[in-house]
Amino acid sequence: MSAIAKALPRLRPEEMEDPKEHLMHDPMPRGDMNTMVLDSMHTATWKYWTVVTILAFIVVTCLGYAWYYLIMQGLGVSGDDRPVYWGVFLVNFVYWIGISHSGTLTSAILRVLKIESRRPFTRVAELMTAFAIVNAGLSVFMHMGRVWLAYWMIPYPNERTIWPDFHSPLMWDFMAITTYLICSSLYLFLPLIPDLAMVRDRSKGWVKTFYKILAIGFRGTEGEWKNLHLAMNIFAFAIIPVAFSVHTIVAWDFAMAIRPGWSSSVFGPYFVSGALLSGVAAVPIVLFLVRSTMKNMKYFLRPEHFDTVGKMLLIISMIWAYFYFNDYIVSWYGGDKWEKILNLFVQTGPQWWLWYLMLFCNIVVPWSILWRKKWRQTPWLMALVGILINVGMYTERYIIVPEMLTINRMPFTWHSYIPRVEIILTIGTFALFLLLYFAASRILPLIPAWEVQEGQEGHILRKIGKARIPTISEID
Amino acid sequence: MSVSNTLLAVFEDIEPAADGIHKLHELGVADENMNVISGIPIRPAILERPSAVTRVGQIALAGAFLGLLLAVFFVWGIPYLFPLDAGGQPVYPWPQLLIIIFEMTMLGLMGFAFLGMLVDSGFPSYTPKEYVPDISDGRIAVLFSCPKDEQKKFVDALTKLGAKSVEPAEARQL
Amino acid sequence: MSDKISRRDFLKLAGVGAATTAVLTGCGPAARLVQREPYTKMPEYTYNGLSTYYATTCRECSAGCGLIARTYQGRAIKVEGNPNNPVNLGKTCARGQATLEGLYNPQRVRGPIKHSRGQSLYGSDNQNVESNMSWDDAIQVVADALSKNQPNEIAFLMGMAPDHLFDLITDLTKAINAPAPIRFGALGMFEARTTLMQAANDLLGQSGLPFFDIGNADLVFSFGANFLETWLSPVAQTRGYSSLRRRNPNQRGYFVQFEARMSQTGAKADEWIPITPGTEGLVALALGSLMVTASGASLPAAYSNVDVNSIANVSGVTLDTLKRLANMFAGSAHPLAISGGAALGQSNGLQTAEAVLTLNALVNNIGKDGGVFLSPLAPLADEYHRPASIREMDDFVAKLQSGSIKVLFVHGVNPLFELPKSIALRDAFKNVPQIVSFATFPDETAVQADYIFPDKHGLESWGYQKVAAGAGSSTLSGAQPVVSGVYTADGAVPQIFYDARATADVLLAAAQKAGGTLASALKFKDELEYIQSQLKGLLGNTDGFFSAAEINTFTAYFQQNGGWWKTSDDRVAPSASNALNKTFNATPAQFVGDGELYFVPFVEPVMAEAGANKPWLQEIPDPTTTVVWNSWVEINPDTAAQLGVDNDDVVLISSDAGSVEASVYKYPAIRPDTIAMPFGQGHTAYGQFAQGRGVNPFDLLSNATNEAGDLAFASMKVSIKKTGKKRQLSRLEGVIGVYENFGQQP
Amino acid sequence: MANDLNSPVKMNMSQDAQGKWGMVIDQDLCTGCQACVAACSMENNVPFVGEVDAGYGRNMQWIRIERFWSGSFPDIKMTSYQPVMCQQCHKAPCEPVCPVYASVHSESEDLNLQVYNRCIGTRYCANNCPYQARTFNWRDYQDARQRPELVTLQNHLNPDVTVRRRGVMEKCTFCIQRIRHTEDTAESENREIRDGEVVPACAQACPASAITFGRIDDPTTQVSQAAVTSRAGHLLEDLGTIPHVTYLAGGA
Repeated sequence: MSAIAKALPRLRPEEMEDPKEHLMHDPMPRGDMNTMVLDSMHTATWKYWTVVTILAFIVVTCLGYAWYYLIMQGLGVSGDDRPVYWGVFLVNFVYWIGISHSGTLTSAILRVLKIESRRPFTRVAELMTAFAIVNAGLSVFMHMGRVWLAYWMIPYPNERTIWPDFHSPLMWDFMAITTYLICSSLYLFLPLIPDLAMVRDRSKGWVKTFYKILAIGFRGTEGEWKNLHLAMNIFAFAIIPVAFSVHTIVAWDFAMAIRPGWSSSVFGPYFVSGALLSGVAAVPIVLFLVRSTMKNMKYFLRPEHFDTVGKMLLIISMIWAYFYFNDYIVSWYGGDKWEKILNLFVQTGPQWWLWYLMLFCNIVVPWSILWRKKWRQTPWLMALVGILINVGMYTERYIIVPEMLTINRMPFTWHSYIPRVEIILTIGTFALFLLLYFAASRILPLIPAWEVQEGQEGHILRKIGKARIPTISEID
Repeated sequence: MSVSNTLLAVFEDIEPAADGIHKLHELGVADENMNVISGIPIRPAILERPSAVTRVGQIALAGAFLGLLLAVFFVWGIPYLFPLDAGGQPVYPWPQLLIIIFEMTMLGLMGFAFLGMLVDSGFPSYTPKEYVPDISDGRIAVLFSCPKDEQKKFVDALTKLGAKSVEPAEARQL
Repeated sequence: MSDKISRRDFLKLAGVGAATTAVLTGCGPAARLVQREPYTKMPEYTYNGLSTYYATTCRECSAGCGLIARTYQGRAIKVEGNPNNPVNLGKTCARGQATLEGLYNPQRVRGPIKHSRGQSLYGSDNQNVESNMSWDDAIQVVADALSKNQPNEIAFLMGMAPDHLFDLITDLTKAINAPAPIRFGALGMFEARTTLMQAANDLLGQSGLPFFDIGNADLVFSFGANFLETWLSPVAQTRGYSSLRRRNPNQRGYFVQFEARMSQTGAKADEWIPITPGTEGLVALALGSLMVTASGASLPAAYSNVDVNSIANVSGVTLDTLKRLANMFAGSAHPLAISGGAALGQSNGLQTAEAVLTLNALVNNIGKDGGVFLSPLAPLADEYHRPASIREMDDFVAKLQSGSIKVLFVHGVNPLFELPKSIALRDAFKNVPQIVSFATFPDETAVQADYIFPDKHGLESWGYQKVAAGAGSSTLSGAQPVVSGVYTADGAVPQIFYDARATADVLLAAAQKAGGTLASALKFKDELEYIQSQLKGLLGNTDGFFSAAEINTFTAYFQQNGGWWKTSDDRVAPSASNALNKTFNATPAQFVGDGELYFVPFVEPVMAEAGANKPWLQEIPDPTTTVVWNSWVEINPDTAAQLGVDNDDVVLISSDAGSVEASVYKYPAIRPDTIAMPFGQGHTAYGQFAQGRGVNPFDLLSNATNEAGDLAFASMKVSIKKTGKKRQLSRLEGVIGVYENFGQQP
Repeated sequence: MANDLNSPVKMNMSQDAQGKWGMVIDQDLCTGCQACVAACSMENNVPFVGEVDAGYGRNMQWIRIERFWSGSFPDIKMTSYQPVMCQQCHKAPCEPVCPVYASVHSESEDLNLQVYNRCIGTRYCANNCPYQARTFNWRDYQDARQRPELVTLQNHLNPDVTVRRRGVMEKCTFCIQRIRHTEDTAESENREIRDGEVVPACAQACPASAITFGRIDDPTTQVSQAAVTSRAGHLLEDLGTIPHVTYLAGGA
C-alpha cells in the first residue's frame, strides 16, 4: 500500500458532475429553444381541457355562486361571530398575500443577487404572484359586509365629501396592496415583452394580432433594451422593500389592534418570514406541476432549480422559526394573563392539534428533508415539502386569525368559530388560482426564453488543470 | 449630403456582427446612423457601440416625487379639508404619513419607470418598422444608413464579414 | 257640538294641560268617538316628527305597573314606566318593555272565529286563520250562551289581574246568580298567594297579601322568595332591594337567600345557603329558636317542638351557620324574613310561610318599617280576591269533568298551558259543550275552544286594575288605548288587521241582547261607561293624587295620569299579638315519587308564563344561565358527571306524573341532589315564536298541594336518564370563558 | 381566575375625567333582570336573530349582562351582574382603524359615533374593541321580505333610529337621539340641560335604578359624584381608552 494515501476509489462516471446538468451549460440553438417554448404553449391535450373545464365549473359554482349567495344573505352564512369577527376569509387573504411573495420577491432578490439558476423559473413564480394577489383581493372583498361599497376606500373626490381615513391600517393595506399589485403586474410584464415579441414573430393570423398588441411594438433595438433593462433594474430593487412592506402592513392589521396575541412588535418581520416561507414553498409545487404536465419543460426546469429553492426554503424556515420563537418567548416570559390564557387555549384548547401541525409542517419537515442535496433535487419530494409547508403556514394563519380572536379581554364573549360557506369559497379561490395558471400557461410563454438565452451566452466551461469548470461571464 | 439609403444587415452571431459594425465604422458610418436589433440584450462594448441614452431613470424619479406629494395630500391634506376626530389620534399623524409616503413613492417610482420605458422607447407603437422575425431566433441585425450610391460597397463588405443578408431596410408590419 | 268630536276640542273642554315631562294625553269619555288611526291616514292631532304619549297600565302580568306609551303617527313605538304610578315609579321590567311585541305580534287572532276544537289558529305558513263570523254573530253567540243556559251551567275562568273586566263579570254573574268567576294564573300558583294569605290569616288574624318592606330593612333573610324575578310585584320589589343596598350610605343592607337552586334573586344575595328542599320552614324555626335561646328568654309556643340539631342535619345547614345567622338576625336593627318561591311549593309550604312570619314576629317587625305589612287594598276593592288555588282549580276541573257546566268562558289565562298536566283539564274540556275563548293570542286554550272572540291587546284597551301588591299606597292603575289597532298598509284605505273587540263590550252587548235581568243589571252603552260607573265611587275623594267632583273631569285626569292612587301610606299593620303562639309540628316536606333527585321548577324570570310569543323575550338571556329560545334542565356538574352527561346532552326526566326531555345545562349553583327546570316554554300553540320550543316542566308535576291548597310544585322526586341525543342550547355566555380552564367547570 | 378577569380596575378617575356624557352602573344594585336590554332593543330598533344565531354568538343586543362563576358548590358565588355596552371611550381603539370614517368621534358630544350608512363592514372596529361591545348585522335581520313575521312587528320601530341592514356594524349610542332631543329642547328654551334630564332607555327602564346618566364634565352631577367614590372603576382601565362608563363594584 502506498504510504502517501489510502487507496481511493476513482470517481465513477455517474458520480462525476456532468456540466450538462446545468441548463446554462446545456445550450441549444435559439430557434430550437423558441420552438420548444412555443410547443409547450400550443400543446393542449384533452386532459388539459378536462381539467380546465372542471376548474371552471368549480370557479363558477364555488366562487361565483357561493359568493353571490354570501352577498345576498349577508355574512350570516359564514362562520364569523362575536368575538371572531374575522374568519377564514382573512386567513385566505394573508395566505394569498404570502403566496404572492413567491414570485416577485423571490425573482427580484435572485435577480438583484444575480443568481443565475433563477433564469428559467422566475416567470413561473411571478405568475403566481399576480394570481395570488387577485385571490387575496377577492378574499378581502368576500370578507366585507357591504362589498358593493368597497370603492369607498378609494381616495378620490366624491359627492359624499368623505375621504378614506389614512389613520386606519386597512388603508395602509389598501395602498400597499394596490402598489404591490400594480408593480408586480408590471414587473411580470416587463421581461415578458421580448418573449411576446418572439411569439409574435412566430405566429399567424389573429393570434399574431393578439401578440402584436401585447408586444407593444418591441423590436430589440439598443435603446429599447437599455430602457427595458433600466426599468427592470429599478423594479427589481424597488419591489423588494414594497413586498416587505406589504406583508409587514398585513401583519400590522393584526399587530395594531389592542388584542392579546396580536399586539406584538415582532409581527412585521415574523409575517414577512412566514410569507416568504409559504411563498417560496409554493414554487416547487408549481415547478413540479409545470415540469411534469407541460411539454419540453424537463429541459428548462431541472433538479438544480429545485435545489436552489430547497436551499432558500431551509434558510427561510429557520428564519421563520426564529421569529416565531421570538414572538412566543416574549409573550410567554412576559406572563401577561391574557397572553397566558391565549397560549394555553392555542396549545390545549379544542383545536390544540393545529398548533402541533403548524410546528411539524413548518419546522420538522423542512429541517429534516432539505439538508440533503439529493432530496432537494427530487422534484416530487420538493413538491411534497412545499405542500406540507403551505399546510403549515395556512394553519399558522388560522391560529392567528380565528383562534386568537376567540380569546379576548372579555371572557364572557368567548365563542369559537366554525367555518361554513368559507370552506366552499376557499375551494373556489384555489380553483381560480389554478384556472388562471392553466390559462396563462397556454397564453404566455412560461419560460423567459431570452433570459435563458442571455444566460447561456455568458456561461462557458473553462478548462482549469484537468477539469472543465463552469464559468460565468457577465454579459449584460 | 447625398441621398442616403437604410440597409439592414443580418448576422448569425455576435462575433460577425461586431466585425461588421467595426467595418461600418471604418466605412464612415457614424454611431448615430446605426442601430443594432437583437433577440437578447448585448452589452454595447461587445459591439463597439456607445451606450444608449435613457431617460427612464429621470422619469421614474419624477414619478417618485409625484407619489410623495400625493401621499402627503392623502395623509395630511384630506384631514385638512375634512377634519374628523378618530380615536384621539393626531389629525396630522407622522407614522401614517411615513407609511403612505413609502408606498406612494414606490408606486410613483415604479409606475413611472414603466411609463418612462414606454415613452422613451415610443411604446406602444404598431406602425410598420424595419425588422426581420429571425432576430428573435438569435440573429443580430444591424440597421444603418449609407449613401445610396455606395450601397453596393457596404453590402459587399458586410457579406464578406459573414452577414447572412444585407438588404435595403423595409419598414413592414411587425 | 257635533257627535264626532275632535280630540283637540275635547282636551280644551276637559281643561287638561301638560303634566309630566312628556305630554300625557288623557282620553275622556268622548274620546271613544275619536279614531286613533295609523300613519297612512293621519288623524289631525298628530304632527309629523312629534310623538304623543299616553299613560296606561301594563297587562303583561297582574302587578299593574303604570306605563307611558310613546306613539308616533298612530303607532305605538315604545313604552316607559309611568313615573307617578306608585307601583313602579317610572320603571319597567323586560316583559313590560316587550308588550309592544304582543300588540304587533304576527300571531294574534284575526277576529271572531268559530272553529272546531284542536284546529290550529295559524297555518304551517304562520298565516293567521281569517275571521269567519261577524262581531254581531259573535255577540249573539255570547248572548245565547248567557241566556239559554241555566246560570249554574255557566262558568267564567279569568286571569289573575283584578281589573274592570273581573268586576264586570262579577256583576254579571251576580245578576244571573251564576257562580262567581274563577281566577287563575300560573304565576299566582308559583307565588303561592293562597298560602301567603292563609299564613297571614292564621298568625296575624287578618287576611291579605303580605307586603314585605324590603326597602326599609337592613337585613333580609329570604326563604326561597324570588322577589327580584316574577314574584308578586317584581319592579316594586327590585326598587326595595335597591333601597336595601343603598338607602343607608354607611351601612349596606345584607341579604341571605335560602334555596336549593341559586335563582336570579339568590345570585344577588350576599350569602346563598343551599338548603335541602322542603326544610326552609324548619330552618326559620331553628333560627327563631336559637335567637330566643341566645337571648335567654323562655321559648314561646311556636318553638316548643323545634329540635335545632335535627334541623341542622336534615336541612344541610350546619349548626354553626344557623347560630351565626340567628345572631345576625337578632342583632340587626331592621331584620326581615321573606318566604316564597319553591319554599312554599312544598307539602309543608304553609308551615314554612307561617314559620317565617313567626320569625318576623319574633323580631317584632310586623307592621313596622322594614318589616311585614299587609298590602293596601286598592281603591274600589272590597277585599283582595285572590286567584284560585290548585285545590280550587282541581274542584273546578272536576266540575267541568262532571258535565254540569254547559258553557265555559275563558279570558286572560291559558289554563291548558298553565296547569299541570295531571290536572286533566284537557279531558274535562270534552265534557263542556261550549267553550268560548276571549284570547288575544292563539294559545293552547283558544285552540281547544269552539269560539274565539279576541279581546283587544292591553295597549288597545280601556280599563283599570286594582293593584294587589307592590305599592305602599292604595292604587288603581288606569288603562286607555294608545293605538286604535293594528292596520295593514295594503291598499289606499288602511284595513284593521286584528279585528279584536273589548271583551267587556262584547259581554255588555250580549247582556243587552240576552235581555231580562242581565240587560237591566248591565245597562251600559260600552266598556267605558261601565268603567266610569265604577270610578264614580272615587269622586270627591280628596286623599288621592288628584281629585275631581265631576265624572268627566275625573276620567280625563284618570286617563291622563294613568290611574288614581292615594298619597298616603296605606299599608296595613296587623296585630302580631298571637303570632308566636301557634305551635308547629316542624316536619320536613313529603315528596311524591321515588326518584333520586329533587325537582325544582321555577319561572323563567324574563319570559314568565306568557312571554314566549314575544321574540325579544325569547332572545333575552335567562339571567342566571344566559340560555335563550329554549328550555333546559339545570344539573350540578358533579351530578352530571355521575350520570355521564355533559352540557347539551338531552336527558329524559321522569316523575310519577310524566316525563320530558331537555338539554342539560351544567349549573354550578344547584345542590347535587336537585335539578331545576324553567317554566315558560313548551307551547304547542301560541304563535310561531312559542310553538314547539322547549318543554313544559308542568308535565312532570302531580296535583299534590300544600296545606293551604296551593300546588306543591317543588315536591316531586324525579329520575334522569341519558338519551344519547344532543341538542345544542343557545346561550349568550361563551362557555369557554365563564368557567376556569376552558369549560372545565369547577 | 375567571372571576377576577373582568373586575373593573379601581383607580381614581377624577384627573383624567375627560368627556361630556357618562354613565355610572352600580353593580351592587344590578339584579340582572334584563329590563335594560329589552328597553334598549325597543328604543334602538335592535333586531332579534333567532335561536341558532343567538347561540352562535351573533346576539345583537347592545347591552349584554355578564356574570361569571367563582368557587365551586357549595361555596359557589356568581359574580356581580355586569352590564356591558359601548363604553364610549374618549380614546376609542375602534375609531382610527375604520378605513372609511364610519366609526368616528363626536367632538361636540365626546361620544363614539357609528355612521351606519358609511360602514362597509370590515369589522376591524369590532376586533379592536377591547370590550367586545359592537354587534354586526350578520344577516338582513330587519328585512320583512326575508322575515315575514316582521310585517306586523315592524310597527314599533323607532323613527328616530336608523334601521340597519346586513353588513353594518352597530353599537350602543348612549341613546344619542335622546341626547339630541333634550339638547334641542333646552336650546329652544334657552337654558342649560338639567342633571338627569337626558335618560337613555336602559337607565329609564332599570327597576333597581342601577344606571345613572349625565354630564361628567360637571362635578356636581350625580354621575360625577358617583364616579369618585371608592367603589368606582372602569373596565380594562389599564388600556388607557378612558371609557365613559363607570362601574361601581358590587358585593361590598
